Amino acid sequence: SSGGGGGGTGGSGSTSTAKYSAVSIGTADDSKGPAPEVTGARKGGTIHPIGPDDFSHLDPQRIYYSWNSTVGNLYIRCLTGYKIASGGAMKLVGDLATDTGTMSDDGKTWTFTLKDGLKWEDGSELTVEDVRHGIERGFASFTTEGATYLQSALTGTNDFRSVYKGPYGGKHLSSVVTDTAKKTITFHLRTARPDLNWTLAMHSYGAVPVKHDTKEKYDKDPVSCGPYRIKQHSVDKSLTLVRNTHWDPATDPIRNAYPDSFVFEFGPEGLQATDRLIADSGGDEFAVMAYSGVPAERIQKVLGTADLKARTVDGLLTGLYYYAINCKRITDVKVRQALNYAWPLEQIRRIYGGPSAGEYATTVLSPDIAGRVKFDIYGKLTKPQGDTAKAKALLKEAGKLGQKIVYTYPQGASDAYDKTKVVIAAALKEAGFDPVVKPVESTSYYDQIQQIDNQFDVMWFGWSPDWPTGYTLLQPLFDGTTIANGANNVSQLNVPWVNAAIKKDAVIADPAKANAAWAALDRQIMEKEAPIIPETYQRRYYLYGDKVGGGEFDPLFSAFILYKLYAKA
Amino acid sequence: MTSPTPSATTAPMVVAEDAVPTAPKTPPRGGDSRSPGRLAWLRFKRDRTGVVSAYVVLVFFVAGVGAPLIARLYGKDPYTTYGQNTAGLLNDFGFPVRPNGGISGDFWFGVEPQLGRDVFTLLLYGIRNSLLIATVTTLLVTFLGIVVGLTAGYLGGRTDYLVGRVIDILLAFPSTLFFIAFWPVMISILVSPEDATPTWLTVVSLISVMTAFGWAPIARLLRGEVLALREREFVEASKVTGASPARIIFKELLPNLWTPILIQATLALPMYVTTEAALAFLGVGLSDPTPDWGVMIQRGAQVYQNDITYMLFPGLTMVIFVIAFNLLGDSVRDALDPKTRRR
Amino acid sequence: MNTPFLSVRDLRVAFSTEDGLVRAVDGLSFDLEQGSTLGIVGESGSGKSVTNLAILGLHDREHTDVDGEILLDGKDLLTATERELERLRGNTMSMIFQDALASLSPFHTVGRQIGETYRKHTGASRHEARARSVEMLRRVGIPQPDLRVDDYPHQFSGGMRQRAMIAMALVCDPELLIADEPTTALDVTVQAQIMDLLKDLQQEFGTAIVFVTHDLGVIANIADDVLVMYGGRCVERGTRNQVLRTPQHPYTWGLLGSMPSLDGPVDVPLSPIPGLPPSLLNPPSGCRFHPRCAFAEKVHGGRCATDSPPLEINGGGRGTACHLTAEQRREFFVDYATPQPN
Amino acid sequence: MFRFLVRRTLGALLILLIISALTFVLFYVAPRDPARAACGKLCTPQTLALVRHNLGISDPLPVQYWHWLVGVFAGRDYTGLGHCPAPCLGYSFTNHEPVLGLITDRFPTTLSLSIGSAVVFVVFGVGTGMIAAVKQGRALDKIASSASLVGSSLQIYIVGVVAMYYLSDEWHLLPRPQDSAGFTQDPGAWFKGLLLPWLVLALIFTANYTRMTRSQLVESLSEDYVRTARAKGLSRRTVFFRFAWRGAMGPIVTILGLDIGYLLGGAIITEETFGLHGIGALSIKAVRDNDLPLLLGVVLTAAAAIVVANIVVDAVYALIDPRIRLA
Amino acid sequence: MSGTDPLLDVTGLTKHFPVRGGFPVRRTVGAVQAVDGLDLRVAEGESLGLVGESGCGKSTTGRLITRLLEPTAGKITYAGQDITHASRKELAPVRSEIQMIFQDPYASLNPRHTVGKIVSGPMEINGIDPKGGRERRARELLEIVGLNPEHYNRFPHEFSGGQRQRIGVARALALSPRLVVADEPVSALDVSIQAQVVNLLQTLQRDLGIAFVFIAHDLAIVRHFSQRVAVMYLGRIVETADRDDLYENPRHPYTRALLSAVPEATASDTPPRTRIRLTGDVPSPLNPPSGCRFRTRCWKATERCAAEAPALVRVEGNGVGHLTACHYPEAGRTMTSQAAA
Ligand SMILES: Nc1ncnc2c1ncn2[C@@H]1O[C@H](COP(=O)(O)OP(=O)(O)OP(=O)(O)O)[C@@H](O)[C@H]1O
Ligand SMILES: Nc1ncnc2c1ncn2[C@@H]1O[C@H](COP(=O)(O)OP(=O)(O)OP(=O)(O)O)[C@@H](O)[C@H]1O
Ligand SMILES: [Mg+2]
Ligand SMILES: [Mg+2]
Repeated sequence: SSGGGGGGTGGSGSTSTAKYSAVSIGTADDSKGPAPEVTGARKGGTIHPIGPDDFSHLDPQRIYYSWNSTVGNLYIRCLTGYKIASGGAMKLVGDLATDTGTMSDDGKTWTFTLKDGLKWEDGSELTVEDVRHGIERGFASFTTEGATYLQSALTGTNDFRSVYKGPYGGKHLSSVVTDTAKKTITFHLRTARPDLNWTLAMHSYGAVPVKHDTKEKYDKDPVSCGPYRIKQHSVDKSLTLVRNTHWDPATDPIRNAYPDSFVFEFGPEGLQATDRLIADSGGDEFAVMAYSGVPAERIQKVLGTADLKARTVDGLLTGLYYYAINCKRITDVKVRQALNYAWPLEQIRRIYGGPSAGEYATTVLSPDIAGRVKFDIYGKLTKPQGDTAKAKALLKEAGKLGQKIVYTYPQGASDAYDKTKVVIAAALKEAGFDPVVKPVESTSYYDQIQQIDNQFDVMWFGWSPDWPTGYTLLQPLFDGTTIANGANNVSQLNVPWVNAAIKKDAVIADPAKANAAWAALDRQIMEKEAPIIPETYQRRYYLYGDKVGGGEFDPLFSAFILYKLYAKA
Repeated sequence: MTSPTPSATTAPMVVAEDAVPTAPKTPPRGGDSRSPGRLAWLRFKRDRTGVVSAYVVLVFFVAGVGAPLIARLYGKDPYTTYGQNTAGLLNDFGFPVRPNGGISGDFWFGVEPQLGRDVFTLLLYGIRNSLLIATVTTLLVTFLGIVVGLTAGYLGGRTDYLVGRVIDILLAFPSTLFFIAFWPVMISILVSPEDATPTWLTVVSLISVMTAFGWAPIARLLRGEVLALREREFVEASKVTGASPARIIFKELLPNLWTPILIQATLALPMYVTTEAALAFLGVGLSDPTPDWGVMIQRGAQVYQNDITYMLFPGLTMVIFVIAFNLLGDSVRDALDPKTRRR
Repeated sequence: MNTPFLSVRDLRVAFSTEDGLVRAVDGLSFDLEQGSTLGIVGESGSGKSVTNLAILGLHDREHTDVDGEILLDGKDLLTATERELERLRGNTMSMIFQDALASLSPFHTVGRQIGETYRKHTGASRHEARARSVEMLRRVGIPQPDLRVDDYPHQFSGGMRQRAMIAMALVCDPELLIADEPTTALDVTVQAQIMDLLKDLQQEFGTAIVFVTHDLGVIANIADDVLVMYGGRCVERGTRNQVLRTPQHPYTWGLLGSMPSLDGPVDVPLSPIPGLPPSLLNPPSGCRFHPRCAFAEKVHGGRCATDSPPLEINGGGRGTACHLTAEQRREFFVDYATPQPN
Repeated sequence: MFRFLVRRTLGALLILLIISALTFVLFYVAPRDPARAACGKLCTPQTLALVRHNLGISDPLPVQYWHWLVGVFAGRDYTGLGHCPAPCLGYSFTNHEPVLGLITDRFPTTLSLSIGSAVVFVVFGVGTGMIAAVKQGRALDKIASSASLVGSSLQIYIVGVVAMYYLSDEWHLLPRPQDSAGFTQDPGAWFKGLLLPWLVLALIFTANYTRMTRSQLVESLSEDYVRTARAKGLSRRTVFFRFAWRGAMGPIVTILGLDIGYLLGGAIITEETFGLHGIGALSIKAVRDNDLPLLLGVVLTAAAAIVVANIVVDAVYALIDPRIRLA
Repeated sequence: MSGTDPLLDVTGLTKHFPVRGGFPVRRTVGAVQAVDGLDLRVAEGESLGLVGESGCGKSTTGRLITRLLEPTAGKITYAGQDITHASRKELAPVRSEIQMIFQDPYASLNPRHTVGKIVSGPMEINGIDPKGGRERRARELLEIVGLNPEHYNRFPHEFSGGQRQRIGVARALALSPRLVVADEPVSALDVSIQAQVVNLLQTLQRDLGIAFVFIAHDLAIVRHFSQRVAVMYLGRIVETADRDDLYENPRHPYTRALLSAVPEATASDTPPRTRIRLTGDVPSPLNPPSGCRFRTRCWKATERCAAEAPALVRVEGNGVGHLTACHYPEAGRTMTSQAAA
């Protein structure tokens, strides 16, 4: 089975580096270790990733955000994982499992078999019990930060903790079955999940040793089954990982492990980290920018200087940045469409740093989603500065000239939004709206916009999918049945045909068919409902030090693929 | 503030007012009477540094007050995103295309990176807003400080004790932290979520919070002065004739406190300008599109590697303003308090 | 007789201020023999302290012009280097200031402040200096000196502070002691104690003392010679008896007349000197006292307003600077000394 | 002295208590929900309630405050995280580290930054102030005075950024700021890492001290007791240092104490500018993360630094000036 | 002064300033006994001199009489009215009648007010509208105290000490007082100026019939100014008598010592006075000696003096109204008569 190829080139095409990853499902052969060598790589040395913030969690079950996953890659292993080829093509392969699993019962039953020779950092064997334990921990009261797809699918309810309270009561989850040989694990789902193999690649479902589980405290000192183990962690300052000698490369199709250690430094904001890497001295030759990329203020300098540019990697962030239109308040589709026409994408992107900052978005599905098809209903590629005339005409047609639009964005998170609001307000005004700009302090931003009775009309938002299929974008964002306080359907689109389509597409067992269905739904939603204004597929540039090799952009977690880096002599 | 701007407490200690200059041995010359204020004015006029600084400061205030007029004559406004609207001003990265930050006959101080507004008018309006905030805060802080300090100092006893403890708490409270933690909250409570936060409200709340923390040092200082002053015999003389406490505080004591008050105010105003800028650095206060001096400087500090011009204008003007105002403050102090005169 | 121990010749001290030149002392001359006391009296601002500071060379050199000669044991202090002066100060000549509290360092113990001078000039050890301090404190009559030596000035009473000042001034057995109003701020009982102390010490060591005051009573008590200053000049000088019993200058008359006394008639008003002390910035022309002098018209030709009267010396250091003739003076003094009902 | 310390300490505790209560109340007035962050992307009301419970913020406000207070004085038990011995400031909402540990972990940087820059600005400030006072009115005085003015009008986030760029990155004159090396571990690296922040921070403070020193000295040089000291025949140098400077010291020490107090509370802007990991950076984090226990911790640290500085200043003042009686 | 009702009658007047301390909670731990059981009477138009060493409580007494301070105990009767604890309101009618002149001519005038404002202020406060307006009256007052009425718009710093003291007098006169408490009105002035001001006050007392409580530490001036004199020592009156009686026949050892310490500007050939040199300092009012407070410095003190505080009574040999608080009064020879002899 193979997933659909990625979409063609989008955006204005002004950047030569535009490249989209292909996503596919690998075979059992693909799932065999060791990982292909990186050319020119050398063993030894230390890499210094620099980032503004410490990882919020190290406990696999508490990891959700990609930031945490970049490091999770080094010590967490799940049943499946992504094997990333040079250039960014991704293949879902078996990581702990021998392959990407066997689906039966129309997606209601999934079975995986463990590889041989899997060990924990203390040398003890990693068994299927440990895999199950990791999954059961997802039900515990303290693992509230992690993903919940599997839990819901296993119990058939979002309130899964009322069904099962985690492994600490001494009971196992009846829907997860392991064999006596401790080699295979079977999931019996209440609802069909044909893409469960993708789901299981999430670090939230990483294995945890039954013997060494320290519950809440596991977050401080997790046990590694990957190539590196955590040696020292000084919260918000540094994190040191060293080789896990019990990791066997032969079991791992995904990871290389060239440096002897990784020493993370936390604190420097993007600008500072950039300046340090530009300076490239005092040990920073071995540094890489972890997660926060080159900010708009330095893009010109970095891209304009040849030897700096040579030390960058870049790629599009997974997912989509967009403006959610509150369909509960803006009920007239024409108004929503007018908003789409009016939105000044070009001005916004210039504030972000111009073409290098990303590509104009026209679809809900981002280019890295399997099966995504590109379209441009509102002419954003031809008129990225906004077609205010067309918008005004539509607005007039709807009889809504002078419509008040309360626009909100998180204040204090980035200066850029403070600036984009200026051009947005100007464009809306020109299109005949009455814009009201209402920034919300960033610490409570999501709280406020995720209230179903909020008072905002247009809300800045971003969504990155948890795995690269249409489901992970369209379902959370547009399934009307999920609308609730705190839910992600910020547009509060609740249209029966969309709800039905999502329900139907979600259980299509054939990946290719499913991908096509999602792509079609994407277009329909944008055309008929216009619940959001897609903004950009953002591009991010990372700098690495002169002595760092193997720099690759992780299409999934949008950062360096740490395990491919190596330190030059 | 934990900001390295000179905080009120680091202000040079003000020497207790010595309103009794050595008596001239000359019998008063006929005709004009020389009030202490007039004498100070005469002394001030002789101080060249002071006069020059006063003019510089005046230029800033005139620029601030006359910003709309100047902008009209100049033909631009600080809100239009010229660079965004007109091709050829900003490059793909959002920086000015022309050298020196895009300085040209059209844009005297260049074009703002990214949004592409006119730096000259932006700076004018920024100065206008910053000075407005700083001036009003200074006035309020001084006023509150006077009322509380004088009352507490004069009444003494329980009132004084209570006020003293409130001051202790305020001074111990990490105000910068308070600002960044609670100021945005305050705004969100005050404004209905459907309306844009009016700029005046931002300004008012900014002023109120700065005032809430700012009055304490002044009140404490004045309280000390009053404690010393109220032992002076002229206060007793006034009491003996039956004067009420209010009269004593405001008619007898207050006129004698103008020197420390003025000195404090001249120290406070540039401090609030820089405090406001420092808060802007931390993301608290005015934000685009409202022009603000501090926000410009903060922005300048980010883009200087590509566009040093954009840092230079707001930065230099602020340095000049702060220096001029400090020099002015020194001269005012010298004029009012000839004992500590710098020769 | 040989040259006097301290000889001040035509001393002029002027301060340049923003308002102009202040001639605080204007041609002052006097001599002082070893072991004797010169009392200087005069109103506030008449230049007494300025004279004293000039002798010790403590004036601010940058803004002060000092002219004339100050010979101490034949050596001119005005031309001496700062080094030489440092060696003399506190050693050969020392000074007691009026405001003892302000003049003693609040940060150091009394004992240390006394001993410091001693160590500086004798090179004594810390220990010796302390012993010397105790001894000095004992000598100036401070009870329990070995305990009080470690006290700070603020722990002393006013009288004790003044004594400590004296102890400090005398610690190196100076030959010249300048006392600038050392008792003015003190109670009469304490004042009496201090003056007795000074007299005793003088007797013991033969110190020459310049004693400044504006209280003629104090002068009568302590001085051998008296110099009356007015507006930066000497208006009259002579022995104590000469000046107090047969004063020659109308200003001295005025001073005497305005002092109430414990005997004498009570139901008559005092006879004050009318008017105000002169401005030194803009001193009156001629005799500086003439605007306040009741006898100025009596002088022929109105010379008082134009000519400055020279200090006529008539033997034995007796001198008066007044245009009145000797007969006039005798006549008017009698008039003056008999108080008239107002 | 003992009595003074005890009394002032009690007073200080009271102030801290009030400040903690105030912070608590203010925090809850805010329409923020610290539980949201720990609730994950797919947050359900049930999970949210669970998180609230886990964080201990489901109780009524006074109860929460009471628990917190008890924790400070008697320690507190946390399910899953175990016992937190007194003085327990609780666990951070975001990373579940004990707040006290986080603060003590950050404190060395802040301490190094404060004390180091204090040394620099005191040496330079007082030095130039002394020169200015001695050379009153002369060229040297004017130069020192105006240089100090320029210094005081600079903003750390400009000077810091520009200095870092030119001095470290472009010209390689000074090492780039970093604080990973503790003084005890590697004094050399510690010194090199903090040199630039010290200098920049000091540049801004120096001015104050120059001006203060100058004016205090000018004043104390005209004191009667200084004249007395000269009348005793002491040399100018002795008079200057032993008497005049002694008299000028008090107010300078006061301001110094308070400045250090403020700096110890976390130099937010400085730490932000140089990317240092002190209390200031921690404060920002606490605010951005809605992390109440941490916020309380840093607020109290800053307040305590100021309050303690006040006490120390008063005590030191009493040592300098024997006229002051402590009570 | 018996027979007529005195204008001011003070009995048992006491002022203790609390001293706070204690640990750990601050409380009152003692008291400065600044004034302790003081009896005074001032008749209409009479001048009472109050002398004593520094810190003996003279100013405190003055402030108590003018009710600037709240008495701890005792009673103050002014013109038959008990004003001991009168509030500001109750005091209002009396206020104008009791005025005060202060010691420091620099500190007692508000440097920021013009002379006119200083002098007319009291009238304004008390709502007094003299004929012709307040300004005219103020100018008149300036003239009375010997100042040029044109100085009305000048500021105090433009005047010399003596002139300032005159302004202070004018202010006190503005309310036409019947009693003026003068707290060392001339001690800060030069001798020549001192005489000017004393003369002025004397004239006023005579011409306007104002009663004075004249506080001074200069015995000679008091003798010159007051009809009656009270000598204070450490918060108590040790002796009070008519002027001549007191100076010629001092009975209390302290009075004697005080008188003998006054330096006199007589030349040396007059016979020296019998000198009594007191040793030591005034004890602290915080912890005054038991019994007779003077006993620690008294050459005649016995155990009785420590045990028993002597009452202020007319001891044997005293004239009418001459009261002495001493167990062992001195024989009635005076030094002045001796000197005159
Ligand atoms: N540094 C100075 N600068 C300018 N004028 C001065 C200075 N020192 C003293 N004077 C003036 O010199 C005159 C004489 O002052 P001096 O101190 O000698 O008076 P004095 O006789 O000691 O008075 P007093 O009795 O008040 O001490 C005064 O008018 C004073 O104002
Ligand atoms: N407000 C006060 N609080 C405490 N003690 C006081 C207060 N006012 C005066 N005293 C004390 O009361 C005593 C008497 O003071 P008072 O001022 O009456 O003395 P005095 O006789 O006027 O002295 P002087 O001649 O120095 O003016 C002194 O020991 C003084 O320290
Ligand atoms: Mg003098
Ligand atoms: Mg008094």
